[in-house]
This record gives sequence, structure tokens and C-alpha cells, in this order.
Amino acid sequence: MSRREHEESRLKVSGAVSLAELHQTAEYILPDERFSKPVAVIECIEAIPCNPCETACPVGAIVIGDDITTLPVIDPTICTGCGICVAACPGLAIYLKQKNHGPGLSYIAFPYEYLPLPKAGDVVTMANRYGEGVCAGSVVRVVKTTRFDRTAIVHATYDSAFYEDVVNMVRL
Amino acid sequence: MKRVQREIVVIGSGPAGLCAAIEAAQAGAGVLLLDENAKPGGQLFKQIHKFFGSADHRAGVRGLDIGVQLLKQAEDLNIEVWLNSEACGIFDQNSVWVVRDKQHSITVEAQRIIIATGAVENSINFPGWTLPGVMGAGAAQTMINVNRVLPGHRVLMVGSGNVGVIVSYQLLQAGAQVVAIVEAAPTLGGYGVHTAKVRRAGVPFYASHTVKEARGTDHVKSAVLVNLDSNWQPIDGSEFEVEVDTICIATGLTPAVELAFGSGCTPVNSPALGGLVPVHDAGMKSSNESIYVAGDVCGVEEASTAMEEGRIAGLCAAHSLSYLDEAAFSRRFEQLQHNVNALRSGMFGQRRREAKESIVSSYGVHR
Amino acid sequence: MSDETENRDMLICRCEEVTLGEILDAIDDGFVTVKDVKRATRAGMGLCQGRSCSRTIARIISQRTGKPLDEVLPKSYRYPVRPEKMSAALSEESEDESDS
Amino acid sequence: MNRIVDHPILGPLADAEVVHIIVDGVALTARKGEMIAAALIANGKNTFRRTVKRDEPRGIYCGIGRCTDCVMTVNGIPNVRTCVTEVAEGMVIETQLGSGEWQ
Repeated sequence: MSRREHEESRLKVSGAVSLAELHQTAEYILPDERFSKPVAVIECIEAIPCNPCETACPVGAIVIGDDITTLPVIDPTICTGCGICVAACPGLAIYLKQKNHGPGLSYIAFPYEYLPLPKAGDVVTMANRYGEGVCAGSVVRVVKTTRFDRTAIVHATYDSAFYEDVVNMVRL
Repeated sequence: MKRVQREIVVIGSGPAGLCAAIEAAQAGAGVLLLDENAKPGGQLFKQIHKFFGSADHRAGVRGLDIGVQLLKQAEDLNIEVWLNSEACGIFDQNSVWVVRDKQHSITVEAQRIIIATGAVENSINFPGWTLPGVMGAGAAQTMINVNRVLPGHRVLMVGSGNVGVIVSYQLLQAGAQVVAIVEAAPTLGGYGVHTAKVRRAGVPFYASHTVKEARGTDHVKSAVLVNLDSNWQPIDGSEFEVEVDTICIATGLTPAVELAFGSGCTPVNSPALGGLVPVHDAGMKSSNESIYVAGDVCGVEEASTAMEEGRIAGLCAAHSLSYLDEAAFSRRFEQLQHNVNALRSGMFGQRRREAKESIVSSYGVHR
Repeated sequence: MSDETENRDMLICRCEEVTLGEILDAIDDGFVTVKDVKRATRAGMGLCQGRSCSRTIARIISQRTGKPLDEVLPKSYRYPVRPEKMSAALSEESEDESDS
Repeated sequence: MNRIVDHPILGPLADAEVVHIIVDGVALTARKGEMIAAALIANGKNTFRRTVKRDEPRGIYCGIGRCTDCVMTVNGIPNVRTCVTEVAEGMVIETQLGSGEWQ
């Protein structure tokens, strides 16, 4: 019995949000090739009572409003790519992405709370939402400042053929 | 037995008890805070993840840091704290029998008592469930986050609610491997953002599965998982074995009500909140005029709701001793009601919100 | 909860080592409250005073008798709620009331 | 060794005063302030007692002092809940057999 065939790829069955579910969610805004720098992408599709991303954003690019169960709405044109929301999100559901970082290369900055930490220059395996390794990635830098309260943010480039699939890396 | 008098005695210094003590002390009341452990803070110091909610709830701050902040606040208010002190009983409405350091007894006559004794993990039973290596998810969380000791290296998590999924994530952070998370229901219970964290870390979920058996002689060696059909019956032949040395059970919690019910507080059954809970009004007052309840003891929710309920209980207990004028009291009371309602808003909080509303509205009937 | 009839010798009460079979037999004999099952089988009389098993026993009674769970009378709550030695119950706190 | 020496959130394990305990006649080291159960698991010992009727092994279960499955005989006193009792220098800890005897 191959478990994967039985696995409906729905969030509430597989544990990972599927691309289909993301594409049905208006608040999921994936920046296209026109963006010249990485901006925040929020994979928060359930109405849970939570708004630290809104309060953390220094430029007000994320809006939730009074009812804190409203899904966060990002305006990528305002977002400066500072990454504060990435560390502030209790659900670690935010990362920064840029589709055309370089020739055939996309860029991601994702939250990473494990040891050992990768280092700039490392070649790692980028992972999709199911924890499967999909392609190689090269670590640009790893940021761990007190402001991020012990959440490290790993910046890496990877093959832009996997632009939307990649969300994290396989742990070391 | 030696007797001492206090205005407000808070039993339990977890998120609810700590906040109750702080709120009551800020209102001006004399507070004695009891805890049976050597260190206060209850589950806060096991919760190394960032909390949900809004800025009012200190969202985005890690549970253990909230614990440090609250302890500092309690210290600044020089709240009297008795650690290693077990509240063993409440007699004639307001006398608390306390055993200190397992050696001496003392009776504290309190004008108001706030019971914040939390909850205890539920069990599920399967052959081999008493083997060393099978434990509550909370026990594993205590071991890794407080004692910094790994209870095992290959873990099976039973239950996909927020506790099961968050503890799985924390086991990964601690260096263990989580082999699988099984969930008897057809869909997973925890927040999607939590399940996504562990799923992208490679942990598979098995919905509609449960543990048929744990194997091992002196310790867990493996677990046999089985697929369940639509009415939760095992499907013969669907069994498969996973090599694990630890099985964590995260199948909900039950309010620790022995003190409350032993003192005569009226119970009401509320499945959405974990079973039998003491009836209480919006100000967290139980059926007994001088006893208040707060946190998981009167409804299993989260540490953030426990903190808000604790503040409400502390505020109302102090006000019932005529601290704070009417205007100051009602302004603060409204604010705290808003805070706790915000945490129960949305689809995830609906069952709990309705359960709390029915308890509060039935308060008059039960008295 | 695995199929009941199959696991008769599975333990339900960890402290007193009372099996599912013994509990089911007691229920069939007419002991249909948590307290009655305790009296008939000792389940819940152990060191933990039913903290680990009384909720499970209530569920088993409900499943076995068909009575809804909230109609199954719960266990009673006796003081002290913590295991204490008699010496601790009797010896008084010293006069100089020490804090924590 | 099962100690978590470094942790992404909690940071490196701080130094702690060593406490010497004797477990079933074997000298082990523990960290001052930690619970007996934690010290034993850190040292790889998971069976804390054997039950009365079936003589079956039991270890930690609830971890917060409620279920009493982790009781051992400590300094001659049986039924001590090891998950909520701190280690102390020279503590004599024995796997409890059945309901334990006062020594």
C-alpha cells in the first residue's frame, strides 16, 4: 500500500497546504518575474486569531484589521523584503521570494529553527511542502539577530524551474 | 493546625494563576500565590514557541519569555509566593489546607480563593501502552524543554491536535526524529500552519489511523499502526509496523478539578472544554461565592486564553473585596472580555466559545 | 480504542493493574458507575486515585451500557488531593512563618 | 547520553553543579536542580519500577507528578514520584519492586 496514493493532497489530510488550495486563496500572492527584489509571501489560509505579522511590519505592508481571524493581506509593492514578519510569524508561514534573481535562479529567505544551521556558501537540498528534496540550493547568508528572537532566516538561490514548489530546505 | 489569614489565595502559578495574582495585586489586594513545584510558571516554561493572538496577548513572544516577564511582574508587585506548597483541600468554603515541602501543614483562611490548577493529559489504551517509552506528549515536552533530556530518539506521536503537532515540532528541534503522527479522525486537528511546519520537515501524517499495539519487553521497540474505516473501526490487513522507541499520546486533556469539586463547586459537563468543569460566571466566579476558577481547570483551551481568564478572575476577586472603583473595574473588565473573546473568535474557537457561553448563561440556574 | 472484546487482558488501571476484561465483567454484573467499578475491581483505588483511568472507565461504561457519557456518574473527589504522609498532615508549620 | 547539549531556541546547555547519586548500587552523575527522572533518562535508565501483580516495567508517563507511574524508593522511602523530585547529593535511588518497602 503506497501511502502517497491514498493521500489526498489537502491540508487537513496531508498536513501540507496544496498548490490547489493556495491558488484558491486570494491572500496567497506569489510575486512574478517583474519584482526586482524578494518580497514576503504568506501561506496562512486558515482563519486563526493571530496578527503579529501585521504589527511587526515596519512599513504596514500587511493588513489584517480588527478581527484578528481575518487572513493577512500582503501588498508586495510596499514590502521592502526586510524579513521581520518572517521571524515574527508564530506559524512560520511567511517567507520571502523572488522569481528572477538571476539567470534561471530564484531566491528564497525562509525561517529555520533547527540545529545545525547551514552557512553561507553551503550547497543544500531545497524542500517542498511535503518535505521532499526537489533541487539543490546554495546558501547566500544566514541571519540570526536578537530582533528575530531565535528564529534564523536562511537566504538561498535555487533553480527557478521549482520557484513555487520550494518553501524550505531538507534539515542537515 | 497553624492558621494564617490572607485576602486572596491563588492555587497554581501557571499562566492563569500568575496572571490572576498579578491582576489582583495591581488592583490593590493582598495575594498569596501557591505552587506545588519548585519553580513557578506551569506549562509556560515548556512552551518555547511564539504565541498566537494579538499584541494584547503578547502574541509573537515565546511562552517561556512570557513566563519570565510575568514572574518579574509578580516580583515587582512583591506578591507572596509559596513554592513546594501543595493545596491538599479546601474546607468550609475558604480554608485551604496547604502542605509545605512535604513536611508541614498549615491552614490558610482566605477571603477569596482562585483555583488555577490546570489540566491532565488523557490516555488512550492499546496493548503495550504501559511499557516504558509510552508517555504523554506533555511529559515528553517537559523532558526536552525543561529538563533538556531526550526521552527517546525515534518518536511516534498519537494525536494531531495543536499539542501533538507542536510537541512533534519541538522534538525535531531537540534532535529527535518524529517517525509519524497518527490521527484517528479522517482530518487533522491542529492549525494548518503547525502541521505544515512538521510536514515540510519530512514528518508524515496518517489520518484515519491509530495505534493497534506497542511492542517491546522492557521498553517500546516498535508500534503497529492500523487504518480505520469511516466509523473508526480497524480495517483488517491494513496494519503496518514502525520502529520507534517512544510513543507520545496527545489525545486531549482533562481539567484537574479535584480541588474545585472536592470543595463543592457545582460541575457541568462540557465535552468541547474537556469534560466536567466547575460552573462559573463571566467574572470566573464558581458556584461558591468565595471561589473563582481560571484556565484549563474550567475549560481546556490555550495558555493565552488561560492568561486572560486569570486576569478576569483576579480582577473580579479583588473587586468583590471592594478594590477598584466601579468605573475602573468595568473599563478593565470590558478590555479583558474583549481579549478573551478575540482568542475564541474564528472557526477554530467556535466550539469552545459556544461552550463557554452556555456555561456562563447557565450560571444562574446551577447556583 | 482498539476492539474491546479482543483485548480483555489489556490494562486500563495502571496503578492497580486492572484489565479491560475485569472492568467489562463488572459492568455486565451491574456495576455501572465509575465508583461502583472501582469498588468491584479496585480500578481507581491506586496511588494516583483514578487520575489516569477514571475518565477511560467512564467511557467504557458509556460504550458498554449505551448510556451517554455525561450520564455516567463520575468518580468522587476526596481530600487530600495529593499523596501526603500522615506526619505532614499532623506536624504544624513552625512559628516563624517562612516564605517560599 | 540523552542530554540536549545545544538547542536552537534554548541555546547551549549551561554548566551545572554535579550531583552524585547512587542508582541500584551504581554511582551516576546528575545536574543540580534537575528531576530524578530526568537524570535517570539522561543516563539511559528508563525502567523505574516493576509492578505488584505482573512484575511489569514502568517508567515516566505523565511527567508532572499526577500518574505516580515513575515512583521509586529514594533514601529508603518508597513511592517517591521521581518526575517531580529534585536530585540531591548522595541520594540513594532504587528501582521499586511492587509497592516498595521502607528501609
